[in-house]
Amino acid sequence: MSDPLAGLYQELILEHAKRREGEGLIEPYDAERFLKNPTCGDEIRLRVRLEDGRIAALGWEGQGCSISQASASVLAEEAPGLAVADARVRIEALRELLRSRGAAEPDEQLLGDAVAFAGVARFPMRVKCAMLAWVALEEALLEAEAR
Amino acid sequence: MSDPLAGLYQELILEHAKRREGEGLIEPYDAERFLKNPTCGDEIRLRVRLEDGRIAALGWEGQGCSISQASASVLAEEAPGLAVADARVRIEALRELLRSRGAAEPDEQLLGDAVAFAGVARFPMRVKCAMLAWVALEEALLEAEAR
Amino acid sequence: MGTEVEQGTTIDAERLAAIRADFPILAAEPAGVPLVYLDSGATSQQPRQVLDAEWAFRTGRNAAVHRGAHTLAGLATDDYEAARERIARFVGARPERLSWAMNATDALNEVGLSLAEANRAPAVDPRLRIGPGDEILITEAEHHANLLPWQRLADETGATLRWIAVDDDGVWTEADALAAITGRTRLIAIAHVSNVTGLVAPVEAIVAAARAHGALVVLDACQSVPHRPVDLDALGVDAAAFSGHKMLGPGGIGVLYLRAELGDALPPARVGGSMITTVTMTERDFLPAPQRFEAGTQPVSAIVGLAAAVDYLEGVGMAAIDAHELALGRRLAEGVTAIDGVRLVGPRPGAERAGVASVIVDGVHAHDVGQVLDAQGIAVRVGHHCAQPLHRRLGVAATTRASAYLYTTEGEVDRFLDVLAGVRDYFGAR
Amino acid sequence: MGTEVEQGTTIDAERLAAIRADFPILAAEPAGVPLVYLDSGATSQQPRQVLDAEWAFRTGRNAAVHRGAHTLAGLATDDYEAARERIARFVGARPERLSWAMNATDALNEVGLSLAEANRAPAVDPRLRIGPGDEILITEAEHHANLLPWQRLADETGATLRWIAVDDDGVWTEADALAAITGRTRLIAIAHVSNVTGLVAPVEAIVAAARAHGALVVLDACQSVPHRPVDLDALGVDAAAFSGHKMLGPGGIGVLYLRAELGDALPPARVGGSMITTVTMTERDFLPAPQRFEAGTQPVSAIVGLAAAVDYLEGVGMAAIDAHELALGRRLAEGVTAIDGVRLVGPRPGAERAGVASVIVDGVHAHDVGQVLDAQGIAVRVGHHCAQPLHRRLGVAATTRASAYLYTTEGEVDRFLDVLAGVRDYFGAR
Ligand SMILES: Cc1ncc(COP(=O)(O)O)c(C=O)c1O
Ligand SMILES: Cc1ncc(COP(=O)(O)O)c(C=O)c1O
Repeated sequence: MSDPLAGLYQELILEHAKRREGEGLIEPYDAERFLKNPTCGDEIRLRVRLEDGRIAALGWEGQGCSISQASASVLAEEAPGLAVADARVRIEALRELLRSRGAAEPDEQLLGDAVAFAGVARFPMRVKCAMLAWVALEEALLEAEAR
Repeated sequence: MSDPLAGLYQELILEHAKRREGEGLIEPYDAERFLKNPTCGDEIRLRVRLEDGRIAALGWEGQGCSISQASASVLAEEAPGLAVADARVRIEALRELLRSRGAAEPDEQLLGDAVAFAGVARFPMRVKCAMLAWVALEEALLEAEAR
Repeated sequence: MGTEVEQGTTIDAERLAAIRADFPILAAEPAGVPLVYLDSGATSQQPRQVLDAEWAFRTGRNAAVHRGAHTLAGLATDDYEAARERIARFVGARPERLSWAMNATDALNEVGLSLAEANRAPAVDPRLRIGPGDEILITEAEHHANLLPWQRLADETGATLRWIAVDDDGVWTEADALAAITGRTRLIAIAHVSNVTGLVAPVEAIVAAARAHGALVVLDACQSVPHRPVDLDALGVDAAAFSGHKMLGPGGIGVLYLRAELGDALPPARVGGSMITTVTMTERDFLPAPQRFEAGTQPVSAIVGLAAAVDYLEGVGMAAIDAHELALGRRLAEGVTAIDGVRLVGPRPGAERAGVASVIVDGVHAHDVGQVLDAQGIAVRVGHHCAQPLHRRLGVAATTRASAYLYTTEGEVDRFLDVLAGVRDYFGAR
Repeated sequence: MGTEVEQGTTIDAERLAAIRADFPILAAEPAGVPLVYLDSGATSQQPRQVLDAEWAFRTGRNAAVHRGAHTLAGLATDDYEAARERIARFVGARPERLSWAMNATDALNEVGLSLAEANRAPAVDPRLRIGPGDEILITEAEHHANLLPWQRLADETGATLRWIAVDDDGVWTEADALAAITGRTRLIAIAHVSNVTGLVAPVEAIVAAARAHGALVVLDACQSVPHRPVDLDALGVDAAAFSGHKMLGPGGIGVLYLRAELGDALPPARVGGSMITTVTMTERDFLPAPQRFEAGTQPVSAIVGLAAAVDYLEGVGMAAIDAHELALGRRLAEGVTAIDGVRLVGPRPGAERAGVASVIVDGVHAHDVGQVLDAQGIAVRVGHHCAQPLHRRLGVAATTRASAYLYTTEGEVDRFLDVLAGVRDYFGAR
């Protein structure tokens, strides 16, 4: 039996779900966001520190499905060092990819390891899981800049 | 075109609807009931006076459709002189007849002129109209006896 | 949609025949004669397209929405949210401004109950504050559904219920409304179109006056949304309510429209599952609108059916439906006025009126009028039409109402007028 | 009913096949593989008999009920009241004790809102009085629909919300309940059967204790009425609620059961048309129950559909359905317990449990468990099942729930167990 879920649960995702890169609440930090998906109970608390318009550090704590945890882990691996504007572009690119229902071509250059989540696009109900950490960062960046 | 309503609007009913026998609120009285049909707004206020276990006098005021007004009028014509127990039997007989949906045979002996309402049985939505005054009497009799 | 009816500015005979063929019940003969259904103001009939949409949903995609994570639940959720978008587009609303109720009555109660609860809280959002000295303004012609919730809100908050009085015909004017709106007015609740008189309310003027005085406007859109183009965002009302069963949709679905500021400020009247974020044994946090107002399992099939109804209506064209019904309203008003001993309620012939006419027949009770019409297969409504105060003002307990819809023909209106003309003779009321 | 299924004490293979053939959706393959629908606890599927009944109503007898006087309205009213009688007989209730709501959540809210309103009135009916010092008693396992309304009622009246705590399995006992019911208890609200654990509440004992202390009992019958014989009048509860969509009926119809004393004492939460006697611009008088609680146009087609669902259920026989599901519940409980690293919530195998099993898979989030099952066509529910406090107590955010109904086969249960057994390997959770 071929695995109908292979597109969803890529090796990289399962591996990140265990590794949990960047887990832990950093100090000091410029903004913190707590987000929750009420349908399934997934939660994330994410902190970000900025320096010179770049993401200097990012840490998170959370619980949830493998998709949501892996996506936080991938984000934590990729975000540090990014300019805030670039981070926004990536977040938006991931959102578009995931909402495409499989119609969009992933931009590997731009997304890096996050392309592993391309398969989520064909599972609309998991899009929120994959976006949770990224939306938390998006909101944290707004908050950090507003201060 | 034959009149599909001939069974409902008997001559006697149309005539009583105009005559309004017994209209007026008698004094003195033993019990008064006010009833209303919220669907169509029909109203009746009925008073009754008893003497020696018999209905000595009955008067009413009300507004409503021809069926409800005619039925109050017929009741006012027939009730005086009846023993309370006999009145109850008649009320129950009329109720059964009207609820029969046309299946029951009217007992002319018992019902007197009220047999004119037999046709109402085939118009279930008008049963409440035809019963309004009679139910008011039924409740008034209970009240009068309870005093 | 099965039937090919193109959008136009009127409904011609051919199109009307095609429309009627879509409504199975119009071929029924419940009273043994062909049905002339002139009771759409109470509830409309449903085209097979609505039934088919619901059937397809129930036999192929039915599941709990926004709860399940399985494929079937995903399909159901897709249909559910697509229907919300469809219905929202129909009434010119952003989708998140629509939530669901049992019927329009329920939606109006939801607003009233929520406002009462908001005003019991120690710190009331100033936009929602209603209290002693404040006024809630309605009209004397309102349907009980748009009267009782405000009576109760006034009783509970200590505000005063005021109303725009109607004249001997049951009519009120823009000038009456503007005179009644003052700095004390906190909430105005009016029917867009009266279900008894067919009067069309001057909503734009009322909203402008309300804005100027900081009052909220609640629109009872039960008799407008089904019959004419309505753009709720553009009208600028704060809340609105309408019912699916009056617009070719199924029963059991009412729609509540809430502007964003109101939607997020109001405490929900119904609480339970699917509308919360975090719940402990003693505390609860609510999702934002629209989910905030969608406690428990929603009537998904009915919502899907309502979206199909809206497709159908727009397939015909709301402008065409409006024109068709205005013409029928004129025909009704003129025809009724020409009958001796029959009094027309509402706007005089010539003035704007929706496709509805309520009449008083001298010397004959409305129930008897309805019976004579029914014997000829003509289904009209008799009674107070859930507007007792208006009828009291008109001096009667009941009127006889004929109401039209897109499937109503001139021939049906004429048949009604014809039988109506003979009623007084039948009862010897001369 | 089309299918000839005779009343019996069990559902044999042949009968089961005949039943399944009545449910068009069971032949659907939404995920590209045959559907194994184990989410009836969330919402059940509908047999064609229900669809047919609604179709017949909507295409032949649809009209406003209790309002119109024409023939069609008479037919619709007949169907409406006949359906009430039918549904009432099914739950052992006098017909006038049933009124309609949007769903069970709505029905429970109606009781809570009405009690709050009653307690705001200057003179409170002593049977309804709830205030500071009084207690409202629920359990820690309640569905949010049977929790939030009572939280709010407690907040509004100043009463204390107390609850029967559950143990590590999510279970509570009759002794726990009896210990918690005291002279301060004014209202007890409990689920007859838990939607998460399948625990069956000792209703008789609770009602007896409540009577002894003068407390009201509200029964959340959402998971009992669809699955086992229930006699509400005999149980002696004061109020009960259940939903049509969980018992083969359509969405959009909830049922509120109220004992006569309560029905006539409670102020209605929803006010509007068809539930009043006399209305003036400032005053309103209400009809007695059930109409008192039926403001506005009711979901008549859904009610007719629910009556057809009840016909279907009784055609199979509630005792047989109960036996069938108890057997499936046992099979689920035993099968799950035998899987390494999977923890069963609720009564241990051997103890009574309804046909439902919620599980926690060590090291794998419920969402991922559900995804693997869904890929094989197995539709289960993952999440907190609207019972966050219970899940918090169990130490997880979400569980995976399989729930059965009369159309569920042993083979489907085995298929679920089979795939479940492989989940931890798939995610390398060893
Ligand atoms: C025990 C229980 N109570 C209440 C409800 C709420 O039912 P509904 O969503 O139909 O209002 C449910 C179902 O979700 C339930 O299982
Ligand atoms: C103007 C108006 N408002 C409110 C209502 C109530 O609608 P529903 O009975 O669907 O709640 C109606 C219809 O009866 C109506 O015509």
